[in-house]
Amino acid sequence: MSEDTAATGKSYFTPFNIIAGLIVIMGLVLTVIRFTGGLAATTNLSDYNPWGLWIGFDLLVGVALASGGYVTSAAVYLFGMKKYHSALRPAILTGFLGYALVVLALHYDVGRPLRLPYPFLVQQGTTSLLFEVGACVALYLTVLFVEFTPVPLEWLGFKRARNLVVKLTLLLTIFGVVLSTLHQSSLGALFLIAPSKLHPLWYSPYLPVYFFVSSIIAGLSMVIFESTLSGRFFKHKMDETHLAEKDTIALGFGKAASFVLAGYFIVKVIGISAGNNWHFLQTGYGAWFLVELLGFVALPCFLYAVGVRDKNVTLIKWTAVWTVLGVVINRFNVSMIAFNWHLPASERYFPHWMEIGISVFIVTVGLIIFKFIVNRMPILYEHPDYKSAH
Amino acid sequence: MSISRRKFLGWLAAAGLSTSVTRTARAATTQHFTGYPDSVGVLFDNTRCIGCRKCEAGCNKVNELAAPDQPFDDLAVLDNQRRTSARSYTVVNRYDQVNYLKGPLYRKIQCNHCLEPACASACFVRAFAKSKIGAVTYDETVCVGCRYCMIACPFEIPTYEYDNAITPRVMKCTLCYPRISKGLLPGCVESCPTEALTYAKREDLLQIARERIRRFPQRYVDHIYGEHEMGGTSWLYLSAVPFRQIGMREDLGVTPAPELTAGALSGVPIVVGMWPVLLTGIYAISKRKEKLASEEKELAVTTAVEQAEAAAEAKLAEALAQADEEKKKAIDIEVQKALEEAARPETEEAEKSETEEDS
Amino acid sequence: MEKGKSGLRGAGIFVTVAMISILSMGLGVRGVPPSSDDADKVRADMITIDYLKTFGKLERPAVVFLHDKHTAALEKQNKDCTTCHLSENNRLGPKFKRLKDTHKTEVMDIFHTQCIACHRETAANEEKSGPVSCGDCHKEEITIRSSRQPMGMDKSLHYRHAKAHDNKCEKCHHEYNEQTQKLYYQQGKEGTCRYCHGKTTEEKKVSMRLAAHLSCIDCHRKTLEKNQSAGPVDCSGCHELQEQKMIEVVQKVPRIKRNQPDIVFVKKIGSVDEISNPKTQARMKAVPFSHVAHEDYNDSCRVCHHADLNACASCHTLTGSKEGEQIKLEQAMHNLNAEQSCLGCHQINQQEKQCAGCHASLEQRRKRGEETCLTCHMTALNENTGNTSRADEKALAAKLLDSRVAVTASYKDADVPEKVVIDGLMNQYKAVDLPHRKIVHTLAGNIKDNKLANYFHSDVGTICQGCHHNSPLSTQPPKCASCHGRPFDPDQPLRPGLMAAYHSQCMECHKEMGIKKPVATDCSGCHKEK
Amino acid sequence: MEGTIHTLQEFMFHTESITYLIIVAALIAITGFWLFLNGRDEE
Repeated sequence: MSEDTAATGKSYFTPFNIIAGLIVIMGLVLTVIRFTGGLAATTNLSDYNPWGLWIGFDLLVGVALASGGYVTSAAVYLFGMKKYHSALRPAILTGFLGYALVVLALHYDVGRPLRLPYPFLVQQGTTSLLFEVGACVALYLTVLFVEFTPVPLEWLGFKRARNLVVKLTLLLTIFGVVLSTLHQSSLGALFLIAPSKLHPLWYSPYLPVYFFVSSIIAGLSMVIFESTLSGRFFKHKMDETHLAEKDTIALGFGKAASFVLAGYFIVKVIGISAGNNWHFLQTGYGAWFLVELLGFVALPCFLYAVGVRDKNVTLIKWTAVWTVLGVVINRFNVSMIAFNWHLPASERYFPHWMEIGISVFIVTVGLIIFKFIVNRMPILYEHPDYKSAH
Repeated sequence: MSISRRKFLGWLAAAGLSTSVTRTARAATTQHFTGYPDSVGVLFDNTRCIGCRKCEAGCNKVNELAAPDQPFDDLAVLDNQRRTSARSYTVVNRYDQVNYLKGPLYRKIQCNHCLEPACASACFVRAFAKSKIGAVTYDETVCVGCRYCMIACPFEIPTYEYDNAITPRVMKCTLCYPRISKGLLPGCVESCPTEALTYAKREDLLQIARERIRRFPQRYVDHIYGEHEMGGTSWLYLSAVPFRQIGMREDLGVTPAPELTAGALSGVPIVVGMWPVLLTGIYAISKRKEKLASEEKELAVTTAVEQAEAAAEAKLAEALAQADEEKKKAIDIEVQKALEEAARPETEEAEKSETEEDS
Repeated sequence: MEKGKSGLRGAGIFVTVAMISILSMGLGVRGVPPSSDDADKVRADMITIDYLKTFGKLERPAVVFLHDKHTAALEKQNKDCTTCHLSENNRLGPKFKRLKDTHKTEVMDIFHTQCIACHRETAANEEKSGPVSCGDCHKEEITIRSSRQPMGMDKSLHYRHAKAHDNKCEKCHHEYNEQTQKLYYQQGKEGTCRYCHGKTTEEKKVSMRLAAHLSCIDCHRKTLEKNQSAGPVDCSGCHELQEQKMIEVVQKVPRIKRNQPDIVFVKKIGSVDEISNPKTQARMKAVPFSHVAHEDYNDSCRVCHHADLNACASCHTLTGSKEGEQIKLEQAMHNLNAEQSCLGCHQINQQEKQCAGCHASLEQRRKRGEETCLTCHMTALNENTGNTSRADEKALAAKLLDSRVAVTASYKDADVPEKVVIDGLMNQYKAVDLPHRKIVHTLAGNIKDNKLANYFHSDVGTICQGCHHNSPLSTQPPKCASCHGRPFDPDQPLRPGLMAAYHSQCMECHKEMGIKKPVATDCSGCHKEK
Repeated sequence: MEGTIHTLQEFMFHTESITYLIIVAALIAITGFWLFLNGRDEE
């Protein structure tokens, strides 16, 4: 704890702080409006479009992008890829924050947030995939929290507690992967019940598989993306191992992402043929589908490969960004763009600016907390007292 | 057909699991459900509907819903297509261009009360339930407001009180569950002047519908909407024109909603069962790899050390051997010397003694 | 690093390829928007050019061709049909720039080269022209719908043609001689073209469609060339509903002479002793039939004579025959689903406004074994007259038809309540005064000139059955409430409740008879507010 | 007919509920079993 706040110290009026501050203020105002005026006051949701940005972005995208946690911990602890160890803590931290924020966002979207525990405490709708998602998210959030606790414990210097938790690592990791597999896929499975509303090109019995696989892709890419950012903004926080491993991580994860993308591409194509939806490719939706498939799956797959072959870390980093964007687009397609495609334009959904505002607000809160923690706790460096504790 | 049911076991009744599971499962393998026997329904016959909106009024009254913007006798409302809303469980739409010879046709929209409700399948607090009498009921005391039911419903029926900030509810036709369980008619049926709505047991309704088609083949299209759609609905429809022309989807298929998610759900236990095994396996393998690696290392080290020692000893031994070799030489020389020393005085003595004798 | 460059180049290529494919798809989506003027139009002159089907599966979507647009365009350049149609023994062939479909590529080239050439040429002369690129003719989705109406020769049209050709039947009517393989004319064997010319062209026998277009248009064209007035030569002239209505109709058309009877018995054809032979004779009483009257009711012989102009019984014998496709005389006369049969046609007549009010809500079925049969089946031929000569028979038939009362009988006004008060179930409205007698008079009045109706409503009280159904004829029919009570009685699932019975009876009838007022939804139109 | 299942929805609710119970039990059990399995590895 000797080294700290060197960066954040001094003036608190860094551009980041100012902008963040403004957004937070806006967010608080919108929050008030939401919980006094109801959904109607803040959203464009309608009886035709019960789910909007807060599900499409905050839930679907949020969960997908937070999958770095389980991907990395699986890689390091289960597949024994120790060399990626330095990616672990940031990944888990973002994962934890991600899920926490998802839950926060749900409080905005759901009609009666105080009843969120009802599915577990009052009545269990076990035939609902949403029940399964809820259960897994709740459990996984706890798992992530526990996985994360060593960090603050080290920070606060509670040796014994910290070591106890570390003992649980393997168990937690396996639980983490199981739970993630379940709810990542189930988020896709949510839409299985609406074949008459989701465009055939996106609807497929394989939806769960697609969501799961793409979550791995998102996880890998996010880790690369994060390490880039941290490398940019928190260099001073990183110890030499972290600095050293930065590029190894990019290369390794890039390679993995590339290959998973390849697999993803294949199953997507199989999906088309399984539903015999080729003819839809000629329509406007088909074109958009191809943009997603070729532009955001095949292309990054190839670019990653090139980047890895040429040890071109910059290319990999940019591809990571592109891939993450692709996953976002995919989630938007399933939940909003290709959903209710049969409705006339007048009935279609476009988010209200306040919805966007809330989403931005929540992301910002995430960033702030991330910054706070990284600046204080041993995320990007190993705590001197626990050198090579893994 | 139907199968013996065990009440849902409490969280602690794990003991009883095995038996009940096996039973249900065996029965389930050849499973086909036909819904509650003697459940009621309503048959809508659009050759009889005159578009008077009396059903809307009746519904609004018995369900004590908010008053509409235009009064119910204002038929100008029919000029635009409407859907159910939080303030109206049912609406009637007019379709002009469908059979220009006989004038416009009308269609009543409300919850179809599926035999296998998608909303019930989707709800994660079981707020929706298919009641024995046929109505799909909604329990607002548990509803969290996730609106997944609205996503799931293929007929786009459930609506939400978006403008209610504190206690919003999902709003949808209840088939007047409280009334019909008292033996009364649903509000809309009761107020229909022409019996365009027929209330009876679903089985009977199917018979009635078939008979109407048989008697007046040229009046109806030969299809009873709701007999099979989405696994069958408690509301049934007869029409003079193909149903798509009166805005009803004919592409919904006959698969009951729960079946759509059954596959995904059945994946869950498999993942939970197999993943730990798989993952631990992988873990074990990678661990073992490490172990082997480290062992090899150790071995290498020890052997190296031994060799070094051996070499050292050999050298030492050699050195020693050489050493006492030289010692021996040195001793011999000394001995020689000593011997020679000893020999010389004797002769001198002898010489001396000789000389002493002569004198 | 050399490798790196190559890799990046590869990526670049990949991107471009991907994007191009996407764009091309995007284009494929929108295609080229159809030129505004014929987008989503309905046209009678729509021809689908898919001749290549004869050579196997089409490689591209068939081309939609608007014939009148082209003739119009050609006229502007004062060109005529011969620009596109070659003539064969001084008659224009139906095909474009050729006489027969010889070979796939050949036909294809004819279309491609000729069409495009002309389009180019026209465009060159600064005139509005057709497409020259594949996708603009071979379109996936077709924005034009065909409004083509079938065309036929009715009495009036036939009369006008006969007059124009001063009754030279041979101008159109012909037979085919197998030996000489030539067309020739034979008096007294004229029939509708369709008797020989079917849906599709068989060898030595062109399809009706082709025959009509070859002969009619050719004749019209030549007549026009002589600056005489003639029928249409363009598609819409014959096949557009609006233009069909503009065709002049001669009201009083003299009978077409084709040695048909005036009044006869519908019965088995055969030698006299055949008829009197108990084995082969008709058991059912014979039906006198006024051929001359029915000629009046219908506007072409084809309405009944679907295969030839001989007597029905010559093919549809009592026990069925091969040439009658085993359809027995009984079926031929009574089949409700065949519009050529007596009952079939009569039932179609029940859809007339003045009949439909009652008949629309009556289940349509034959009331077998009822005295209604005897309305037509009037006499047993050979029981009174052993075996009579044809002449006597005809006389008898005529006599019987005269004897038949053709007037709708209803009770005398005294027995018909002037008004009926419906006060069965009142809650929000007052009782309804039903103008009962007025209704009866209207119903009866509507059909008083309808001979068919009059024959079948001649029993007193039959007409009342429209409303007072399911009970014997009587001046004191049971009250509605004696059958109709509370709705949805599980024991009578098909019987409406009282309110619905009232409403549907009034409303359905008004709807069918096209009575605009009161509107069904206007409650106070019948019910006084309380 | 009390005590019989008439709809697929009901049937699935019944089975799924039990399944979830089993899952929870299983997760705990398998962990324990893993420990048991490796209990003797130390010596």
